Amino acid sequence: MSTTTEARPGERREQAELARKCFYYMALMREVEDRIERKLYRQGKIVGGVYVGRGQEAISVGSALVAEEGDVLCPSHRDMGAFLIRGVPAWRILAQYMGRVDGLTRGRDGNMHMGDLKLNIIAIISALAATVPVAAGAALALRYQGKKNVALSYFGEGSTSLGHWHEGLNFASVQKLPVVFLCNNNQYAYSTPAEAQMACANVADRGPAYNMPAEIVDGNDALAVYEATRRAAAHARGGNGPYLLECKTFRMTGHSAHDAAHYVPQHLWDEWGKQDPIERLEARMLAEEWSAAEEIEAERARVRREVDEAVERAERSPLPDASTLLEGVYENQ
Amino acid sequence: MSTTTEARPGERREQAELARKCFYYMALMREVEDRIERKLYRQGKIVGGVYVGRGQEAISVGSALVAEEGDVLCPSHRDMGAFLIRGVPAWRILAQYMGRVDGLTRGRDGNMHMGDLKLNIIAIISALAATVPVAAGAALALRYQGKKNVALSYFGEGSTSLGHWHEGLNFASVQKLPVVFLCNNNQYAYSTPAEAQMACANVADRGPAYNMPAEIVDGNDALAVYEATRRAAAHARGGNGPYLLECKTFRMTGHSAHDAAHYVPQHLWDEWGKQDPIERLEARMLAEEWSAAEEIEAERARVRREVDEAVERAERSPLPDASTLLEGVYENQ
Amino acid sequence: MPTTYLEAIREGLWEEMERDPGVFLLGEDIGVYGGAFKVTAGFYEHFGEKRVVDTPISEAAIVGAAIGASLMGLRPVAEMQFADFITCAFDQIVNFAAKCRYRWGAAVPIVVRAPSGGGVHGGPFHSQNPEMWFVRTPGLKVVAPATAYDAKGLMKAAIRDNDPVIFFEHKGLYRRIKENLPEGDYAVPIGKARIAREGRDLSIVTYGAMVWTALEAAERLAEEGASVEVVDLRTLLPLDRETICASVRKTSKVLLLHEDTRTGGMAGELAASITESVFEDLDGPIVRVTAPDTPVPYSPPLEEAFLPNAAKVIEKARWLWKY
Amino acid sequence: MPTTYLEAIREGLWEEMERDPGVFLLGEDIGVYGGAFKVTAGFYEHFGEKRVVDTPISEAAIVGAAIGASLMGLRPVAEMQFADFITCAFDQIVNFAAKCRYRWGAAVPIVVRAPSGGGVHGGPFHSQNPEMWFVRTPGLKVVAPATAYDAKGLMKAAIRDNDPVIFFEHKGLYRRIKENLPEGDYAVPIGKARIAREGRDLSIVTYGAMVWTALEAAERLAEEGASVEVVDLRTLLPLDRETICASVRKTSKVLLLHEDTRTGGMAGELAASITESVFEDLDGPIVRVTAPDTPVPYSPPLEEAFLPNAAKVIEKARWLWKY
Ligand SMILES: Cc1ncc(C[n+]2csc(CCOP(=O)(O)OP(=O)(O)O)c2C)c(N)n1
Ligand SMILES: Cc1ncc(C[n+]2csc(CCOP(=O)(O)OP(=O)(O)O)c2C)c(N)n1
Ligand SMILES: [Mg+2]
Ligand SMILES: [Mg+2]
Repeated sequence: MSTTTEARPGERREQAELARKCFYYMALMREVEDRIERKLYRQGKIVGGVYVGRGQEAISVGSALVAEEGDVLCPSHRDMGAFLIRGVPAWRILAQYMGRVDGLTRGRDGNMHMGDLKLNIIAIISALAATVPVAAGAALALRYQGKKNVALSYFGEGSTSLGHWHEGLNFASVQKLPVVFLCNNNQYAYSTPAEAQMACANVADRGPAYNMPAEIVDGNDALAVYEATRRAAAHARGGNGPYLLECKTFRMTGHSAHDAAHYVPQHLWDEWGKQDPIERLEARMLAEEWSAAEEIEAERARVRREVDEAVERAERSPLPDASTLLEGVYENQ
Repeated sequence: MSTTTEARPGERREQAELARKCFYYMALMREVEDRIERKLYRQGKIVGGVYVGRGQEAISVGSALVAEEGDVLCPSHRDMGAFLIRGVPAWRILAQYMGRVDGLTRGRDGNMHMGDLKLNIIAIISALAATVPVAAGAALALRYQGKKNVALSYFGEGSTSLGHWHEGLNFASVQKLPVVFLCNNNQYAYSTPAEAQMACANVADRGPAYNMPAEIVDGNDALAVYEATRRAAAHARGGNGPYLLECKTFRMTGHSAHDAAHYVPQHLWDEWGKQDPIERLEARMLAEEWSAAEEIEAERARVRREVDEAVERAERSPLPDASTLLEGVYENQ
Repeated sequence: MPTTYLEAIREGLWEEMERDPGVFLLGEDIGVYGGAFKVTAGFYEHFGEKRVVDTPISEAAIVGAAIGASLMGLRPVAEMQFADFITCAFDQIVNFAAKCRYRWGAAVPIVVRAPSGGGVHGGPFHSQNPEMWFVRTPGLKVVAPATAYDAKGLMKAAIRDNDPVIFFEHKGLYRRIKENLPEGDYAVPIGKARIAREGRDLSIVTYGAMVWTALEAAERLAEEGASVEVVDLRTLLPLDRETICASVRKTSKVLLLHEDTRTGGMAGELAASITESVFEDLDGPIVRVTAPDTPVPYSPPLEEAFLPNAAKVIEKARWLWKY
Repeated sequence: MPTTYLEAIREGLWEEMERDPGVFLLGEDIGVYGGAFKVTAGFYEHFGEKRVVDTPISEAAIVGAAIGASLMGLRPVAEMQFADFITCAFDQIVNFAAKCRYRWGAAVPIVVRAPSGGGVHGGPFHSQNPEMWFVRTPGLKVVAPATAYDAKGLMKAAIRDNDPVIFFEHKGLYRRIKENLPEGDYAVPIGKARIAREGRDLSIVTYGAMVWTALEAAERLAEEGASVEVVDLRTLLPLDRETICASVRKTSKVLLLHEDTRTGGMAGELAASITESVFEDLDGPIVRVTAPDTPVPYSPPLEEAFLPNAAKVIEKARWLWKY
């Protein structure tokens, strides 16, 4: 395994490059989700459930930037960053939310329930953690096919209560499969705080149950998530079996767009508000002189423009025709 | 919590008494199961699946002797001792195996798939670990009703792979329920060795995932099982939440009566053959002078006689009448 | 003051909890939050955490724990956040709960609440009507009220019942329908259908939200001169075959309607029951109006095309009436 | 040399594994041990641990992993040790596998093998016929072969199919029936029923082990002068409605037979399909012969009373014939 700490020429440039990428994708994710949650949903242009990753952008962005081409991603409902990085254009995600034909599911499903096998993204189903054993199976296939790839399996801390989660981690560890299990511990599952979800203090405390290396990561630090995912993926890629990363973060919004989250005590909003991953990265970029303030401002403006255009384009996408209702339940139908 | 190590008058007598009880129930269980597996099954008098606890008798016997009257037992398919101790007569167990009306399920189900709510024994279903959350629910009810009782939940190491197991332990630990989780780690699940079942070395390694105290016990030492269960039950009874005991043992027979277990390497039979829990207890009883050799022989003879009579009585129990087929699917039917 | 369907369920739960200290609730986010649909809002404050148990996300443990508690004499009511997630508790329901009594005489008086149904833009995993997984499982009882009156009365009956009951409440009805409920305690017997509208020419047999669709169709068909009877099953298991057959004997024509998908749906069981019992009374084919055999799509035009509605019922009913 | 039903399934698996390196097996005790019923005995030795994966006891992970691997282009065949335990993998099957293609166009070419059926003294949890949980779930295919020929041919078709297939193999047939199979490769198309016996007076529509019961009944009824046609469905979903209706059009009388319990069973869907399509051709009620609505009991006299048999079929068929 190569270590990342040794100094070498170009490292500063690479770091700056990485930070700028993280910043761009986090800003883009935030902007797209803001439009969804605070505009399109309220305008009635999105009629179904809306779950966003506000405050958690560093996790999907920092980790998905590690993924190599053949790696398989199984994002959760708060991991839009993974789609953007993988090359799904923002307008198609917006079309997905609005139930348009250009959404990844052509209107058959909503929000983050989408995938694209050409991009190696597997679509979740609602039932939490159901994708965890599926990710293990994808990893098994990668090994079977002789590929040096890994699967990234994303979920929230609440999802670790489900039987599917346990079976998936157990199966992956017994089979020594190349999976990185990525938990966003945002401390709530809907209204349920983590301490009503599990008796252990950390999701990482569950690693030993599978003899799996487990690590706690600052989930609001994109670069830390990137580094940890790199380590974990290298471990898995090297044939050493799965790895569990717990990214501590906070859900800076309700469970879904209709939830005002009155059950969250004010002090948590205050504390975690100061940990905004985008602002933190911006501060770091300025402090390390990776980017100038104007550059960052320009990037923000670019993101807004991009999303303006994406919304427009998504709105131009038609709703599906009712005549397509019966298509595609089976292969030849 | 009272400690058990301080010497006091009468302790020797109590120990001897306990040892004799353990011996009796283990010998009885062995004898009943021998008849089932090696006689009645081969004679075609038992037509369904036969799973026995040969070599593991110390676990159900040592633990069930701890249970107080209002405690709830959820035995697994190798825990006949628990039934015997709870007061289910051997002949009714034999009748159960033979599908007779005097079996606890009156012929509706076979082998250890039986229960009796008057004795606070909950019947398992086949699906492994399904009883684990049920045991948690029973414990919840005990607390709800203000009782100072505990539930004993039994399972094999293979059953810990199931989602139900995880959900049950998680639920019990979050709710701090009075449950003792009792694992018989007999190193095989059907033909599957423990290392193909889990990546961790011990089931007890899974305790921390639930912030649950977990202990490894010599599962072939009835007195050790007794002591450990006492500690665990006291912990749970005291309102401190659940406790996980892993009893290391070995299944000295096939998975079921039709399985010759060729997959078990000879050295394991040899090594564990020397650890027979009945012989070990006998040796201890002699060494500690808790019983004389003749007393033990007499006890064995008594057990054989009892089981002779039980078999006879069970065989006299009629098969159920076909006209009862439809009864009891619902309350008034 | 008229009571909504949702409020009726609340009242049923509340009154039973007041009546019987052994009744308690468990589920995800049902306590402090009051449940995803706010059915249990205020319960936690009134009854306390002992009787309103917020659980981890563990449908199997929720139902399993309910079973265990019921075996000890309590009366648990378990909430699935959406009926769709009942698949995660499937083994507990169909193998544990359903078979206890037959196997060893143990009563499992649990209620599993399952908010089901489409028309709420929930997509494939928040819109399903999974009643048939349970109707085919002996040992369970399955109810699906259509009215506020029945929702309350069946909730009470379900809680008092000594067998496991799957309680399908239609999300689309929660706030859409209301009616004045009688003062005081009442229960609606499990296993009894109801004639929602009397008629002579044709019977529509249905349940849940589709009862309203049937009534709307019947009203409009009446203008054309057709006298349509609407049978609201209320309970799907055990099935009230007598009421169904009596209606068919009277009208001689029957249309079966459900929101669930077609193949393997409730209409099959109804068609078989009818043809084996009152075949000679039939004056025309048995007609089905159901959702088609697809997952429930999310986008409004697709979902609208997916769901049965009055127009589709009218078209088929008219054809059958004229047959 | 005649091939048993079990051996036919083995051959189907073996030949497909030889043909396509993407086909692999996973399940409990299927490797070294060769499976609870020895269906995969010798596979581990021949194909190695990469292609014969012994798993922990985790039905959900088994099916979930199969889904994941299939999405990556492999062709997994997952074994449930008994069909009864499929309840533990339920969500994976009905929500994940069944809906992928419709939602996002992703093929899930998995086969889930489910040894089902009674008559083997297995009791309530080793004898069930749970096909209807899947027949009611759009997106799945469900097969239930009755003969060794079909067992092999449908296994091949199932593995080659690009949709998820639940493969019910009847435990009672494993070693009970045999026939000479053709040399060389053949597949039996999914979705096509078969006329197991031609007749003019009455159709028995059935599948799985009950095909043999129907044939036995038909044979004996022939002695009384009744010409009974036996339709072996082979595939339950998608259903070959044409073949069924053609048979009913010919005979005008139909008896539906299955080993599964009655309410919500396959006979319902068949009755509805028949009455809506060929009602005018019917010359008598549609009659069902099924197991009663109870769990499968263990004790021989109870299990015998529970299972449909030729005598019960003959009695009902004779009544219908004379109707
Ligand atoms: C099996 C199942 N049960 C319940 C739900 C309803 N539900 C959707 S999201 C959610 C909370 C998830 O919490 P967590 O896993 O921590 O993820 P987060 O939303 O916090 O990112 C719940 C209960 C579901 N989707 N699936
Ligand atoms: C959900 C489920 N899957 C598979 C089986 C089949 N089965 C019965 S016992 C058994 C092995 C159990 O192993 P373990 O839990 O270690 O208990 P042991 O028999 O060793 O005491 C298996 C696989 C089952 N009963 N339930
Ligand atoms: Mg969370
Ligand atoms: Mg074991």
